[in-house]
Amino acid sequence: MTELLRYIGDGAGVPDREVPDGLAEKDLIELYRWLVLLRTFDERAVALQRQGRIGTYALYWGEEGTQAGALYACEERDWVFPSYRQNAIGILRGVAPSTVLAWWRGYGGGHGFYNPRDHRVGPICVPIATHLPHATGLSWAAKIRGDDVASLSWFGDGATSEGDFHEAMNFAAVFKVATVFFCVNNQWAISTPISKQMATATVVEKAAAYGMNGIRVDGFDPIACWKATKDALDRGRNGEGPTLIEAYCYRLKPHGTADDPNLYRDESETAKWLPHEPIGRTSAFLKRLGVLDDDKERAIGDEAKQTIAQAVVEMEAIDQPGREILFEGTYATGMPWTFEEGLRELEEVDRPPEVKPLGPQPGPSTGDHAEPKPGDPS
Amino acid sequence: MTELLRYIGDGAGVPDREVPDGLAEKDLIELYRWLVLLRTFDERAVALQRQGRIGTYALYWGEEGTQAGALYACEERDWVFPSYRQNAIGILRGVAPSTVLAWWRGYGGGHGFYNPRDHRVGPICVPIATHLPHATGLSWAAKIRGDDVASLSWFGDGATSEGDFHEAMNFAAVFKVATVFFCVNNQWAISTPISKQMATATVVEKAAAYGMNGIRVDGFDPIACWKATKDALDRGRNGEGPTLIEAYCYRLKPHGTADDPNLYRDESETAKWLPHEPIGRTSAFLKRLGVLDDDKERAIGDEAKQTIAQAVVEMEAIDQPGREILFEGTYATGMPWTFEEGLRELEEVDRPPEVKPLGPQPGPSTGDHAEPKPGDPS
Amino acid sequence: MVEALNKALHQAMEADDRVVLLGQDIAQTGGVFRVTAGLLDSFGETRVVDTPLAEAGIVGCAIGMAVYGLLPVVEIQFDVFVYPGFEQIVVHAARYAWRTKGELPASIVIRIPFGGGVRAPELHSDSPEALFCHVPGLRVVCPTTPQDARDMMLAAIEHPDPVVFMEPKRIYRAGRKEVTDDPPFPLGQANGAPEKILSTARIARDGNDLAIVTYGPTVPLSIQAADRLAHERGIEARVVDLRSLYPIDVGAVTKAASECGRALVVHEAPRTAGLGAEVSSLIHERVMLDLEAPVGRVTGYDAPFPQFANEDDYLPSVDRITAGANKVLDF
Amino acid sequence: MVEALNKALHQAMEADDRVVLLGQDIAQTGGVFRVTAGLLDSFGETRVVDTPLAEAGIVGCAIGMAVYGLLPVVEIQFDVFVYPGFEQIVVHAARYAWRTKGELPASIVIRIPFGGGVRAPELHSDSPEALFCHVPGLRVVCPTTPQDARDMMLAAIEHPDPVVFMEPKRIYRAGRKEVTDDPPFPLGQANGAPEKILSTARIARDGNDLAIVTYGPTVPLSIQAADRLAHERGIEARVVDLRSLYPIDVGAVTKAASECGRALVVHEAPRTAGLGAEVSSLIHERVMLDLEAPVGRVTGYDAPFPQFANEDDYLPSVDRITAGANKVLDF
Ligand SMILES: Cc1ncc(C[n+]2csc(CCOP(=O)(O)OP(=O)(O)O)c2C)c(N)n1
Ligand SMILES: Cc1ncc(C[n+]2csc(CCOP(=O)(O)OP(=O)(O)O)c2C)c(N)n1
Ligand SMILES: [Mg+2]
Ligand SMILES: [Mg+2]
Repeated sequence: MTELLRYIGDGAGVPDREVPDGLAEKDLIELYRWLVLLRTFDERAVALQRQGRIGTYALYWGEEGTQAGALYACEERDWVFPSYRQNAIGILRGVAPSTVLAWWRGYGGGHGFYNPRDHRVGPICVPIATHLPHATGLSWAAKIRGDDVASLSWFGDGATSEGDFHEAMNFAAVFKVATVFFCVNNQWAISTPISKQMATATVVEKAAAYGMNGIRVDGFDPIACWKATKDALDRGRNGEGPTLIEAYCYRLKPHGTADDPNLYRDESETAKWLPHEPIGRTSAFLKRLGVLDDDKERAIGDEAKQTIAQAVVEMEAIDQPGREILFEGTYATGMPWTFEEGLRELEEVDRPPEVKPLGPQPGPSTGDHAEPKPGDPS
Repeated sequence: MTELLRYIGDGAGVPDREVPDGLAEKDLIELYRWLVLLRTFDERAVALQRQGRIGTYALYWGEEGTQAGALYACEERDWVFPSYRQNAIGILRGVAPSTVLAWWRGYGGGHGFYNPRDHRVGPICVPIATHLPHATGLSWAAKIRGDDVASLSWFGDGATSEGDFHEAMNFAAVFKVATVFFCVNNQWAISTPISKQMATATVVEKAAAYGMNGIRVDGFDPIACWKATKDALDRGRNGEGPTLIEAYCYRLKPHGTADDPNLYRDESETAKWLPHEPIGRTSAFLKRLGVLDDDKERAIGDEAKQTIAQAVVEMEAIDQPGREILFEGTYATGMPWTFEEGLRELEEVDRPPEVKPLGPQPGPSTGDHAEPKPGDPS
Repeated sequence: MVEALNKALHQAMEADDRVVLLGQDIAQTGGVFRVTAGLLDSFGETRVVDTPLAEAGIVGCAIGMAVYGLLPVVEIQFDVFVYPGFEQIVVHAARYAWRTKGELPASIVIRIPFGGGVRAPELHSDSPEALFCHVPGLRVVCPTTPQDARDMMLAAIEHPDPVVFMEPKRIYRAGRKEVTDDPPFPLGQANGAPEKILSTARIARDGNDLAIVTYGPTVPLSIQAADRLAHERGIEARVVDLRSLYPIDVGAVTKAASECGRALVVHEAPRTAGLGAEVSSLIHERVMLDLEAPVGRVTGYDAPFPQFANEDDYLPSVDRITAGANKVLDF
Repeated sequence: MVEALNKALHQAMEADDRVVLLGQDIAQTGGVFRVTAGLLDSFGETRVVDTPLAEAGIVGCAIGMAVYGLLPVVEIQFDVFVYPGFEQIVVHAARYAWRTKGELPASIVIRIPFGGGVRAPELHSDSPEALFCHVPGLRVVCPTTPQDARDMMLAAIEHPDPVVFMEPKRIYRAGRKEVTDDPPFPLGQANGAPEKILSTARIARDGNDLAIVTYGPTVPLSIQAADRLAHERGIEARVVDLRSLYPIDVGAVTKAASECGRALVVHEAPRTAGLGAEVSSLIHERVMLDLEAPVGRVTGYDAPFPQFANEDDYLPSVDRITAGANKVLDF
């Protein structure tokens, strides 16, 4: 099995490696700030779901390093394409956190969506692996235009099974475009372990099938994620084509707030992976380096809490969009007559109340879907 | 680049290898008979198309070894799934050659279709790579039932780009089923050379991405095709899972009768590959072995001509199917009322004459489609 | 309905060991909606299979299994996720019988939980059934009651045709009525019963003033609207639950429309080229002279299914159905 | 029509260097139908690209290119081969604008040569247009004349919405009429013209006794049937060429139906849940009281497109259209 690229040791037997070139002290702090902001968002979102203030939510607790590390290696002009698992990545690129929360709250239009062009962040992608060809196409377009713009997409171990993964990888390799396929191998696709997903021991060994570079990193190590991405982007910009990065980690939490992992895995196994989670580990690393101390750590934590608390206030201040939102934005040039008729029909009936999130439900369940209670009004 | 498995030398610098175990003299003759029958069918079909007696035809001239060699390695109970390029493979398993000709003649129902179960031969598959999951599923089903039945599918170098290739390969590897992915790498997908199809130098190196065995053979050498397939099937039956075989060759002829390769490739390059074509080479090899002589060769040739000539007579004796053929066979339990209404509507109008094949057309063209002359009635 | 489907799968797998289940997260956990709960324990992991995440692979392998002689039942996790398998369904599942002289149908069942009303994130609430109805060679069915769910699932598995089995997820938990234990026909020796079960409509409410033709999640809503009409204006609406979306039970539909003189079609899917258009055309074509008013349509809009806070704006509601009915009545 | 499409692509690529072409065998050879002939020579291989054999990859990459700001035009080699790309079209191309507050539409054109009548092997003759009409967020158009082909292609490329551009392969070579050189609007500064061009129907033949609503390959056949009706029974049929399949020019359609009092819809695709159902419903809903007879439908059958020796049995012919018209006239 391929070696894992790793920088952060465990402060005991496993030694730290020297911080790679390109990450100055201020970068390390900024990267840490990103990690904390992502973590804070995620924990707050889970709490909001528990309180019935947003709907089913796909948490990423423990995967912050794969997100912040990779993004930090990108230039502002580079595009990134998240899946539902990287739903909050946009907040590191200027998307209002309240917009992401509103998306999970079930709001559309200007409330829950952002303009990808403003942030070079693709929309949150729900259908598995379907955003990979977009990342390929985008960097291909940049190449056609002679622009030094790269792209990156995140996806899971399960996503590698879809045809779209294969086609996007192959196109990227054939047209030698500057795109990074960042696979977050958390070893689970809902209830399906990677051993049932593929017959290979690693994801990274699939790179060779496309004539593509591949590298496997410790997905709980944000520095390793940064370094692998940075090198991949450099190669891409140099005309050496795409790279597949496998960030090997473990899904430390349920698939989503509606999922109960006890149905399908041994959570004592999960507990063994817990010490590897990136925030504590990065904090300890930075403290060993003397870059971070307790005060600074607390300040960063407070700042993040403040930001997300503010976002919750903003999200909750949003009124349910009007009925016209059903039709807005679908077509560029106004509304076809079918929409006008639809609006007219709607005006003839009393408006139903806003659909509120379902909130937590009792009983075992799985996947994206909370089990409504019997007799639930829906 | 991986070595090519090859048995048949060139009678000069490249030595013959010893015939592998499992191929007795009678097998060599039988295999040669198959090659000749396929070749005879193919050449006759091209002639029929030229004469306007069948429609656009996808010839396989030069690829007989990939077909006969692989099929000869299969047991009668094993299933094979052809693409349009292996359209006549069924005739080696008891499908009437006239049925295949009738298919190209545009006949449906019992005229142009066969029952796959009677021959363990899948229907001729037109949409690229879509039959691969069927082969995977079939051998998986056999495994579920505890039956010692394997499967094999043929497809081209271009087909490897489709998502269905990827998904079928992955499922086969994950469920460790006894199926053989037989890729006929003739280096062209219509006008697209393999260099534009993939960034790898070979097809076989894709096997590793699925944790699958792979082997690369000389696709113009039927013995090598046989041996690779035999070994793959043996492994599959032993529970060692699927194999990807790359049969490296060259498309010696146009993509189909409507295609003009001069539009996109240098036919002097093609000429260089011509001496490798399997029939002449196998004949010479068998003669060097003393298994074949001129008389026997002529007898086999005559027999094949006779069989196909008879098939042409049979095909031409088929009357155009009646209008009810539009509806027959679609649903198992009779016809839904929509069909009855359709038939009634048809009975009210004069029946149009049979649609005859288009025949050869002037001017440059490509792919599956003959250019109708301007003003053509259609 | 979930329990009824589960019961049907248990019974079918018990009766015929050629029945196998394939899907994402269906074995170990019993599926996102728990339709396959307990089946792994009863029938083992060779017959109840958690597959890799690839719908074309799932449907394609199921077709290959059917060619070999198994009877695969495939679960698509949510409506929209059927699209990666769309090619396999259209070019193979639908045409295998036809392509083999009718001798080798791709006898698979594709289960698709569909529709909105469950407060799900983007792309978990679509209603793609009309797409399958437009593809020759498929049967498309949709049960509304638990009893129908059980009976139709048994029929779909036993029926040789490929069946797209639309499961209205919004009413998965509704109607906890008991389902009979006895199968609707002797399993394994069906004798035409599945064909009948899969192709007839059901009168879900009787009446002679207005025919409301609908299926799946909008059946209970249409009944409520009918009750309201009865209460508010003494109009008795007959609610026709299509059950079979292809082929449509044209006799039941036109009989209802012509006896009532007025008709309304209701579904959740977008309007244009939806099943409502087909039902409306059939009625007008056949019994226009019996009609006092044009057939009305109450449907989803020709717009993407909204984020869930607004889904009740999008979905046909009792109010909208009643308003649509009143328009037809007051024409 | 092939030359007209080729001319449009030349003009669009000349006018705007963001226009790029992707497809199988379109560059080196100019495409199976030669629609892209000569473009490689004029614009080079970065803008006219032979892609690997993977339709989801092609459509998906085109969407990514559009996100970056290019204007990709994709060729699907034959109708049926669009299905591997169906998921990308439905879940992304159709919803990108909506998902980005209307600010970032996936401005791509997907060219699909479709329909039968060219004596092709299995699965080269389908008519899937109704599937796209049922998917909110797409525009679906189909030209019939060379002039329309040129003008609509220019409009489709310039229009920000994703456009499924159905090309009737049976009449690719028909109608060698000259096409104007001047584009229908100043390229690059369209000012609403593309919207108009892409959403209006065309009266292909005038008349006041019967409205024949159709599009693509059945337009010339409907005109022939109309001529025959005129000759045989003095009936003047108005032939409405829809041009825009979604949204339908409902004004033109209902006007024709109500002025004529009788209407017939004609298309090649299967009947159930086809576009004919939608047109028929629209007419009945809006102008039923003006009708002397129910709207008729002459369509392909709900059966797989046959092997080509029997395709003329399947396809709507002048005879079938005339018979269908006579039924509506004699109702
Ligand atoms: C095409 C498609 N099929 C099924 C699903 C349902 N689904 C949502 S998440 C998921 C598992 C994804 O696993 P993986 O790719 O490993 O990513 P992770 O959730 O672990 O981040 C599935 C099956 C989907 N969203 N899209
Ligand atoms: C899904 C699909 N897309 C496109 C086509 C059109 N087409 C027919 S053959 C062909 C090339 C196939 O090349 P390859 O896989 O190398 O097989 P070969 O023809 O060389 O045997 C193409 C693009 C098709 N049949 N199916
Ligand atoms: Mg995962
Ligand atoms: Mg090839």
